[in-house]
This record gives sequence, C-alpha cells and structure tokens, in this order.
Amino acid sequence: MPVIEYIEAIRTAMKEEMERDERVFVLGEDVGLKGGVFGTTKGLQQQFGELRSLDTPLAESAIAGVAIGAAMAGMRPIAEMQYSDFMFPATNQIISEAAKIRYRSNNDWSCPLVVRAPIGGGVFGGLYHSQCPESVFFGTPGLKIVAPATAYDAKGLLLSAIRDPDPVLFFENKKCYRLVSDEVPEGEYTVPIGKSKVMREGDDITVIGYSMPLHFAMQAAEELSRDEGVEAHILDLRTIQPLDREGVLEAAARTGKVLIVHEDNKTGGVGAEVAAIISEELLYDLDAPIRRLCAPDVPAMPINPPGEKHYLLNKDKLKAAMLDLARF
Amino acid sequence: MPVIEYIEAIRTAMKEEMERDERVFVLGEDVGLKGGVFGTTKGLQQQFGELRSLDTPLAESAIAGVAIGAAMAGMRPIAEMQYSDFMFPATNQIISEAAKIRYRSNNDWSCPLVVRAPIGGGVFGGLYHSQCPESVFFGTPGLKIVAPATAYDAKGLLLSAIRDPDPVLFFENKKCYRLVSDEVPEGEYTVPIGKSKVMREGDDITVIGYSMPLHFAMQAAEELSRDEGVEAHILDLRTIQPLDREGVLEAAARTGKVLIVHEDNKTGGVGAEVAAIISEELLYDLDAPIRRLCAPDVPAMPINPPGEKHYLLNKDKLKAAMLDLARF
Amino acid sequence: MTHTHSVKSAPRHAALGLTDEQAVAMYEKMILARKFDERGQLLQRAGKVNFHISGINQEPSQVAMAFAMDLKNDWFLPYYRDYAFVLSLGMTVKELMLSLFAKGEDPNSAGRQMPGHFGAKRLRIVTGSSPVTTQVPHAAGFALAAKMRGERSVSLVSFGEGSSNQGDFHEGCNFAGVMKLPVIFVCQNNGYAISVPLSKQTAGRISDRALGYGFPGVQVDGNDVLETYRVFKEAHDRALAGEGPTLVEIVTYRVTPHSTSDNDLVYRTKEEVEIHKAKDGIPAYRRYLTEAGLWSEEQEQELQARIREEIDEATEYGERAPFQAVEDAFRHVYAETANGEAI
Amino acid sequence: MTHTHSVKSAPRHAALGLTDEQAVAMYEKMILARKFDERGQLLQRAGKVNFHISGINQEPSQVAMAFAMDLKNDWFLPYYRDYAFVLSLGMTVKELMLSLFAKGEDPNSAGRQMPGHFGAKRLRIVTGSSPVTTQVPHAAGFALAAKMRGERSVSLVSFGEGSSNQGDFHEGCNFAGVMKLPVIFVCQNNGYAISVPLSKQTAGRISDRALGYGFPGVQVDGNDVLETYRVFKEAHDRALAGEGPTLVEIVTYRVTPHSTSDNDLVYRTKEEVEIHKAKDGIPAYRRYLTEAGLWSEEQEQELQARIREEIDEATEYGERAPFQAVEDAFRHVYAETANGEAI
Ligand SMILES: Cc1ncc(C[n+]2csc(CCOP(=O)(O)OP(=O)(O)O)c2C)c(N)n1
Ligand SMILES: Cc1ncc(C[n+]2csc(CCOP(=O)(O)OP(=O)(O)O)c2C)c(N)n1
Ligand SMILES: [Mg+2]
Ligand SMILES: [Mg+2]
Repeated sequence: MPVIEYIEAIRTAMKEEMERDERVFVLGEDVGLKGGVFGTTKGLQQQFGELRSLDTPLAESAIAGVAIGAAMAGMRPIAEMQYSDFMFPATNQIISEAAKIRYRSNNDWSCPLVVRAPIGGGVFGGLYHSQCPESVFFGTPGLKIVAPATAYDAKGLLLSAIRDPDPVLFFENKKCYRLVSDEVPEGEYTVPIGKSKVMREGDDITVIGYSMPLHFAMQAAEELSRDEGVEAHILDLRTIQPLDREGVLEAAARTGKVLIVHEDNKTGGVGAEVAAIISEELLYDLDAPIRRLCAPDVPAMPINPPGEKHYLLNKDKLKAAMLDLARF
Repeated sequence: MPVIEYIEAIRTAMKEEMERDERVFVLGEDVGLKGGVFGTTKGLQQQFGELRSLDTPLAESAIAGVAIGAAMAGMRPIAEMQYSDFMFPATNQIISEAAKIRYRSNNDWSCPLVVRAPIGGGVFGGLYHSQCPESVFFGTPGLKIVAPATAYDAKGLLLSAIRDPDPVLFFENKKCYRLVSDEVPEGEYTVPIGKSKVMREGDDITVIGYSMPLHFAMQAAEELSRDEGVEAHILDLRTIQPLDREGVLEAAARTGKVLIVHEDNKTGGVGAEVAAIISEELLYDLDAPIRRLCAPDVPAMPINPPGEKHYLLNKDKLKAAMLDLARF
Repeated sequence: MTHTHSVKSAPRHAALGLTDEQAVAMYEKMILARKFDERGQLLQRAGKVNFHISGINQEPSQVAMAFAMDLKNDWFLPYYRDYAFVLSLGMTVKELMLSLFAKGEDPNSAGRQMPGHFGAKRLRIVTGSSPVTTQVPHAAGFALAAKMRGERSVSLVSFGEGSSNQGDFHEGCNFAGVMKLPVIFVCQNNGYAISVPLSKQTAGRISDRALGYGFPGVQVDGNDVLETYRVFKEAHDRALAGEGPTLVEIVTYRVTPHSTSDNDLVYRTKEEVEIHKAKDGIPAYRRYLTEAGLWSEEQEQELQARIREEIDEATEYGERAPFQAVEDAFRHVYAETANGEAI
Repeated sequence: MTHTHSVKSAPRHAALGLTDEQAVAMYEKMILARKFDERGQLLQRAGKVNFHISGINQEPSQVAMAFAMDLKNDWFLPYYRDYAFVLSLGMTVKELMLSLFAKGEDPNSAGRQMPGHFGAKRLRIVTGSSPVTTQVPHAAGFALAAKMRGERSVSLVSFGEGSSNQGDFHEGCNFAGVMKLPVIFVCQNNGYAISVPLSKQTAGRISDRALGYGFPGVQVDGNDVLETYRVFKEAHDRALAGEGPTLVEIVTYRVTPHSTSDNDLVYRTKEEVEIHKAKDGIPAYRRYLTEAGLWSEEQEQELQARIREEIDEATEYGERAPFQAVEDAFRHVYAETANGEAI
C-alpha cells in the first residue's frame, strides 16, 4: 500500500469523492487557484472548475451559512475554515443552525455538511494560528466531530464525513499535514464515525487521546517498552463526538490506569468527559486516579519558540507522565 | 433583611453600581425604555439617561464588540444578551477578543466587561429561548463565568463581576427571575468570584451543581431528610470558571458519594470537569461512582409542554437520583 | 428605480400579468391570514395557547411577494411574521393551528418550535430558527445549489429591518452579490424591532445597502399590493435572467405589540399606531377589486363565512390534536437507520 | 464628495495646513517604514525570523492618515500592514524589530503574537488580534467611551477590503452610524485578500457601503499622499464636529505576496504587479517635496544613511534580545494581585 502524507490523504479524499458524487464541492478562502493556504485543495479547481472549488469572500459565517443552505438543498458541501481559530465567526451558524436543523424540523430537513478546520500548534503561529477549538463545539448535540491522527484515518473519516447525513466537524491537525505519513489504500474505503481504534496494545497503562499528541504517546511508548519494560495501551478516539463509550471503557479496564491526552487546554476539554465516563462506569476497576495531560489553561501558545515549546506537549512530557502513572 | 426576587437583585446591583461608578453602563437590545424583555433593566434609562442604558441595534457581535472597545477604553460596560441563545453571534468577540486581550498584550491592555445572558428553560420558550450555553464558553481561558442560584448571590456576584478587571460572563437563570426570592442586604456587598457555597450540610450524599436545579435539589433534600432519613450535602458552585477546586473536593470527600447536576446537557458540560477533578484527586475517597444528572444530549427542549417537562430536571427527578445514590 | 404604470386601458393587475382569479385569490389569502392572526391573538388572550406573534398589517405585501414566485421551483425562507406568505405558498390554516398549539402533527416542527417558525419541505419552505438573520446566507446557499445544478430556481428570504443589522445580512448579501446568485432579499421594515424604533437601528436606508454589494435595492410601500407585486416580479425576472440578487425593502408598520408578551405602550403611543392602522392595505385592495368589477359585498360575506368556518375547524382540530409523544421528544438529533437507531 | 484644490499660490501641503516640517516628516516616515519592511523580508529570507508580512506600497496613505490624527487624544486600531502608520504614531523601529524577533521586550505582546499585531497603550494603539475585522466594533466602543466622557477623541480603525466582508464590519459601522460616533473607518483596498482578488470579494464598491449606514464614504488614491491627508483631515474634522463617522476607502495595491508564506505567482502575473509597482506613491511625493524646495539629493542621502543605521541597530538589538522567560509565558491570563496571584 502506498505511504502518503496526512495532507495528501485529505486532498485525495476530497478529489475522489468529488469525482464520485457531483453534489460534493468545497468552498472557503483561497481554496481555488491557490489550493488553500496549506495546499489541501491543490488541483481541485483545475480539475473541477471554479464553482466546485469555490473561493469565497472573507466571511466565515457566510461560508458556513451558505454551505448549510446548499446542504439543505441537497448538495454535499465541504466548508473549509482556513484555520480553526477563524471558525468562531461561524459559531452561530454551526451551533444554532447546522446542529439543530434535523431536530427542529422533526426530521423534515437535514444538513449533510462537513466543516474542515486545521487545529493545533507547533508551526510558530502564535495565539491565533494554533488553537484547538474542540471544547467550544464539543457537547453540542446534533454535531459530529472527528479528529484523525493518521493519514489512513484522515481519508477514511473524511469520506465518512462527506457521506454522513448530518453535520460533521472535521478537525485536521496542521502539524500532522506533512509530519505524519502512513499506508493509505488507493480508492474508496471508510472509517466509521464514532469508533475508536487501538493504536498499540499493552497491559500496564492506558493512554487515551486524539490527533497529534498520540504520535508523541506512540514514540514514548516505544521508549518505555524498550527502556523500562512498561507496555502502554494506546487508544485513538478518532471521533470525539459521539464518543466511543465502549472503546473507552474497554481500554481503561484493560490496565486500570488511565492517562488522557490532548492539545486543547485541560479544563473543559474532551478529556474531562472521557474521565467522567470512566469514573461513572469503571470506578472500581481503576488502580490509579485518572490523569490528564493537556495544554495549560492559557489562551494559546505564544509565537516565540521557547514559549511555544513550553506550551506544547511532546514525547518527553508524555513519557514522563506515562512512566509516572506506570509507577503509581 | 428584605426578601427580594432574583431579578430584582440583578436590577438593584446594576442600579447601585451605576450610581457609585459613572463608568458603568448597560447596553443591549430593548434595555432602554422597555427595560429589557424580562424587565431586568427597568428604570435604568429613566434614571441614567439614554447613553447609560443604551438600546443598541439588533446585532450581538456589535454589542459585545462595542462593549469590549469601551472596556478597553476604561469604561465598565454590562452587555446584555437578550437570551443566551442569541449570544452565539458574539462568540468570536467573546472568545477571540475579550478572553485574550490581557494575555496577548502581555498585560498592557485589559477588558473589564460583563456579559449578562439569561439561560435555562421552563418558560415554554422552545429550542431557542431555553438553552444553556455554558459548555460553549467553559474551558476558554481568560473568561470568568458565574451562574448564581439565589438572589443574594446574584447581586453579590454581579457587583464582583462589574468590578472584576477581566471579562465575566454572568449567566442568570430566567426561571429563577421571579420564582426565587431570598434575603438580600440593602447596599453594597460582594460575593467572591471563584468560591462555591455549601447550601445545605449532610453526610450521606453530595450534590454539586449551579443555577436553577439546585432549588430542586434543596426541595428533594428536605423530603429525603423527612421521609428517608437521607441527609444531602449540597454545594452551589456559583462560579463555574474558575472552578473552586477545594470547595468541590471538600464537598465530595464529605460523603464519598457525588451527584452532579446541571440543566445544560450532559456531554461536555461543566459536570464532566467536576467529575474529572474529583476522579483525579479523590478517587480513593469515593464510595460510589460519580453520577451526573443533566439534560439529555438533545439540541434543546421542545416548546410543547409534555416535551418540555420530559426534558427538564425537576424535584422528583432529583429526588430519585439522590435516593438511588444514597442507597448505593 | 423609477417606473410608470404604462398600460392605460387594462386594469393594473392585468397589466402586471395577473389574471382576475389571481387578483381575487390574493385578496382571499390576505383575509385568511388576517383572520388566522386575529384568532391567534384571541386564543392567547383566552389562555388556550401561551404565545402568539402577529403579522397583522404586513399581509398585503407578503401575499404579493408569494404570488410573484414560482411555487414549483423556488425556495422560500420566511421569517416569523410571514403567515400570509406561507399561506399563499400552500400551508394550511390547520397546519398553522397545529403549530400554534404545538401539536405533534404540526408539519413545521411537530410542536417543537415556537409558532411562526416555518418549515415544510413539500412546500419548499426552509426550516427556520429564532436567532434572526441566519436564514440570509442559507438563501444564498440554496441559490448556489440551483446555479450549480442549472435549475431555474430563485430563493426568497425575508427578515425584519432590525435583523438587517446582523452580520449575516451583510455576509449573505455580499456572497450572493459577488456570485450573482438568484436571491431576493426581503426586508419587511415595520418600523420597530421589539421596542427599538428604526431611528435607533440605523441611520441609513436599508434599500441603499444593496449598492455596496453591487445589486439593486428597491423600497416599496407594502400597503400597495400591486406595486409590491410588480417589484417582486421584476426581481424574480432579474434572478432568472442571471442578473443576480435584488434587495426589496417593504415599508410597512407593526400595528400589534411585538408579540403577546410585549406591552408596546411603554415605548410608543396609541396615536402613532392608529395612524398606521388607518393605512391598512387590505381595504384599499378590496376597493381596487370592487372597482375592477371583481369583488362584491356578497362575495365578501361568503368569503368571511368560509374563512370563519375554516378557522373554527382548524382551531378545534389543533386544540384536540395530541402533542408529540414524549418518547419521541428526543428523536431526530441525528439521522436514524431504518430500525430507529442513530447512525 | 467633490473637492477642489483651491489655494493657488501656496503649495498643496501648506494649503492643507501642513507645515514644511510635517511635510518632510511624512516623507521620512514613509522611507523608514519601507526600509524596515524590506529588512523584514531579508531577515525572513535569511532564516533569521520565521515570518514577515509586508505593508510595502501602502505606506504613503498610512503616513497621511496618521498625520491627520491627534496623537494625544485619538485612539488607533491598526491592522497588520500598518507599519508606516504605527511608526508615524511613535512606535520605534526597535520596537518593531523586537516584535519581529518575538522577543520579551516587544511592547506589543512580549513576543507572544505574530509581528504586525500592534498594541501599545502609551501610544493609544489598541491591541489587535489575527481574526480580521474584530477591531471594527472596538473602534465604535472607544468612540462611544469618548462620547460618554465628553472627550474630544476620534478613533481610527483600519482593515483590508477582504475583511470588509465580515459581519463585524457591517455591525460596527452601523452602530457608529446610528450613534453618530467619532470613528474613521479605513479600508485599505489593496486588491487582494491573500489569493482572492477584489472581483471575487464583492461586486460592490466598498466606499458605497457607507450610504447604507447613513454617513459619507470616500474613495481616495492611496498613492496621492496629500489628497489622502486631505480626506482624513476632513473626516477627523467631521468626527470632532459631532457629525459622525466617515468610511475612507484607500485604493492601493499589494505589491508583495500576502506574506512570506505566500507564492503570489500562482494567482497573479508578474506583469500585473510591475504595473502597480510603477505607481509607487513615494517617488511621486519625493518629487513634490523637491519641487516645493523642501527636499534635496543630499537630504535624501543623509536620511537613507540615518535610517540604515537605525534599522541596523534595531536589528542587532532585536536579534540579541532575550525571549520572554518561559516562567512568564503563562502569565497574564487574568489580572494578578500585587504578589503575582491571579485575582
Ligand atoms: C440573534 C437574535 N437576537 C435577538 C433576538 C430576539 N428578538 C426576536 S425578534 C427581535 C426583533 C426583530 O426585529 P425586526 O428584525 O425588525 O423584525 P420584526 O419583529 O419587527 O418583524 C428580537 C430582538 C433574536 N431572535 N435573535
Ligand atoms: C476571520 C479570519 N479569517 C481568515 C483569516 C486568514 N487571513 C489572514 S489575512 C487574510 C486576507 C485579508 O485580506 P484583506 O482584508 O484584503 O487584507 P490584506 O491582507 O489584503 O491587507 C486572511 C484570509 C483571518 N486572519 N481571520
Ligand atoms: Mg421590525
Ligand atoms: Mg486586501
């Protein structure tokens, strides 16, 4: 199987789905000739024309709102937010509209929309080009939210998202774009929304997370296995809404020691819900308090390199936390 | 001490603070002659004039954005969102701007702003006049969030919020407006932001929550005490950001059995964080799994009375859950 | 925009391309909407329903705009005062009553949403919400879909003048303007947004805003049924001809309080309201039809009786109908599979 | 708006009320900004900094607008290309370099924010963020505060033409319009928003939008320094006279790629860029000063040398300065008490 970059997997998913289904189109800022500021939509306008790879005015509420209208009309829009930091102007359209259209119309109308938005830091983007906005949208019923960590999942989840009959927020990690490459089948396959994946098996500690920090966890796990004989069980949530309850509980029960990781800040993050689910269901199977390793409760990372590094998770921080938990 | 209504406590706080400090003013839709759609600002325009009880155009992003500008300029604006359901157009101003102004300027600028917004259902308001938006803003560093349950706290917290040097979201419960009355001192006093309050002492179970559902918990607790001999310990968070960790842990440790309640839907709510904190710190002191009783994960309550009732918490639902936990 | 009423001999409606039957049907829809609306107010006062929001005095222009549209192909994004509009699109009084009573059979939302929150796919009426102006970009989205699929379809979206100050108005209009989409933006300027008069909403003229988006803006007297029809017909023609959007500002006046929860005498005088009530477009249009030989006192009485019966029946039906079963209250957050599970 | 250059004998700048010293100072600021900006590009290419965003070609009008303002009383809400503007307001090249190198001493953000995110209370420059157009309602808020306190203060806010399509533009302008606030809204229309040309941003003319908010909109050639100054002076006078806001659309062109991360030749031609480079307002202004007897080749060489030295020093200082200590990286989320705790 070909090994491709995470960003290539996203691009390929859009391209193949646009070839397969003419209702699919992508709209956003600079997605046309430029192919997106990261290059995610490169080539789509050349192949599919100006309407299906549509440069919009600089107005995120309209990008979402127009896409919602088109989705209700039967199209399958993919709305790109240039950075997830810039999707907040579209919050009302996403939360008040996309999320509630099916419910409020008692199933008469629906909104099969994908909103793609790059999350995460580590690119010297500073406060407003690095944020993780998951916690803002997490907990809004009616939305599905996915956040792939691998190229394979990125393609498979994006296909599922496009085909899903409800609105899906697709949080792609901009640091993964070119850092992460893995085997991706050519052609069609889907990864189901709502199902987590065991990335690594182990019996000593369980790490639960999503997106970029899992790669640090995997690296740390290899080192811990080699150096300390500690075997980590690592679960990739992949979908953060709806959470895969069974997957979470199974992974937690496996070792009884749970570390939850994400790059979004700790308070009010997805990790809180994962911890709450475990403490609701599995309290007596735990051998250690549930720990969370997340970004600090600070607006976002500074642009200066030491500050950014200080803010972000990395392999060493993961390793220390994992070892500490193993030794508990 | 005079017993006054919750809504009166809010009005009085604004009035007294506007008398004391001429930098304080209130702006929003219909806050002027009409005195707000609930009557919260009644009389303020007559007393303080058109500028200090300012009817704005129908544009929440401007209400927040203009207030942010005025706050940076040294004023103390109180921005009223007519319903919390309608504050989502202002999300970008609140999350990208108000919350980050001090941090991004390295303390050169600040944003002493209060955003008042009525939350909660039970008024036959349906999907868009009943929501609890806490989880959207919870977890955004730089914001403080309060949600009083009593008239006493409403006044004391609003004074603290107005005087706070940072942005505070003040979530007042519209069902409490006229249903809840209690003793409120005349004149100035403050309730500190970030401190919870024990509403009732007991040794059997702990109920932790905020806003309206606490009144159901109190009623249920009285009945359980009388009928079942179960004594509930009830903690009002009052501030939901920053959470009063010590207060939470102390209340949880007191009984070892915790029920968390809020009207916001369960997944991703404030209750998840409370559960996560307890499971992080107190795992070995628990005698039962941490439970949460919240609204279902549904966009919001229907307007039809049976549907609304089915959706909302009430004394009986609380009582059943509390008894069940006591018997665990 | 200037215009002259050119054809001298033919009656105005015929000159505009309206048949006699259509001209009469328009009148009937106005009366139907007015009577439904009055019943809604009564029902609320009688404590039979919690809430009613009225479109009284805005019916003439709402009917006119509906009659200028293509009911088979266009998309409609109304706002909460658009009873006369949706009745003209084919919604029935019974359906409106089911919505008013928040009953399960209500096609708009099965009694989940407040009355006035329209939506019915079979009538191409797009589901709406309470936060104002969100529907404006949706209308552009429907028009974009039509353009992509090469369909001859126009979308019409309406909203109040207060609501035109939301960012979504600007973003939606500009998007439609730059892509020359077939959208008609309708601002029903009734002078108030709850208690806030136009003078505190904006210092500009709403119709002038179109200029900044590169398409025409027209102001029209909403009490003049046929002129309003003409303006919409023209906007519809432009849209179908690929000439892009039009912004229509209907000048009207809200004669009722904002809703049954509002006491308007706190912020305006009875006299002001009376002045505007006197300008009601319905009697004027009735006079027009009478003078054109299309309407008589007998027809009026027959119509009033028929409508009273229709509304009585609908009221009774609505009142008796069951609420949505509470077991179903939490359904349809997401699509369900055939066996009722969420996918 | 029409206008004539009335005074015949006096040179243009004098007729506008600018002293010779001011006229020359304006030129010096343009050159300073241009040279700083070129250095920024070099530093990025040399790998000394990660990122630079350029304001080249927009300096003449930025300087003109600053010189029309009252630096003691007005409030300034610039956007990321406004180097020439903030330099004219009193920010130093050294401070800009500290920001470019993201160092702790940077007064804008202590190296937390990207370069071009200005803010300095001592200069009445309001802290800005990356999401575009959020500063527009803030400017109305500053003006509202001034009005409430009876201060003679104007707020000036600038943004790009792409950004003028955000809802916050509409809401902020309308708010200021209806309350007749002393705000100058400045759209620096440089033809592109990253890769998207004006023709895909809007079908309208930005300056025309003011009409819909009830205040004047003016389009001005940003390469014409003195005409730009005149327009801002007039807007400032109007604001102080209580006549409310003005929208100024500066017509300019972005000759550089969007930022150092952008390759503009993917979406436009070199020829197009060259045409606009040839219209640079700086040489024209230098000719004007020379013809007015205010500038000479010697002065030019002295200036260039002085500026080079200033920039060299600032570069060196910026490069050597320490980053903010990581212990301080998480401070100032909330106000701290005297002993460093959050309150
Ligand atoms: C975003 C938002 N903010 C506030 C409200 C509350 N609200 C409902 S109707 C209304 C006034 C609308 O005025 P206008 O647009 O002029 O329409 P009208 O009611 O006059 O027909 C307001 C403020 C709302 N529904 N949505
Ligand atoms: C809300 C938001 N969306 C997207 C971006 C990404 N972005 C940064 S600059 C820019 C283009 C701005 O164009 P314009 O307003 O014309 O200003 P210019 O850069 O041309 O001076 C975009 C899309 C952003 N900063 N904020
Ligand atoms: Mg109105
Ligand atoms: Mg531009």
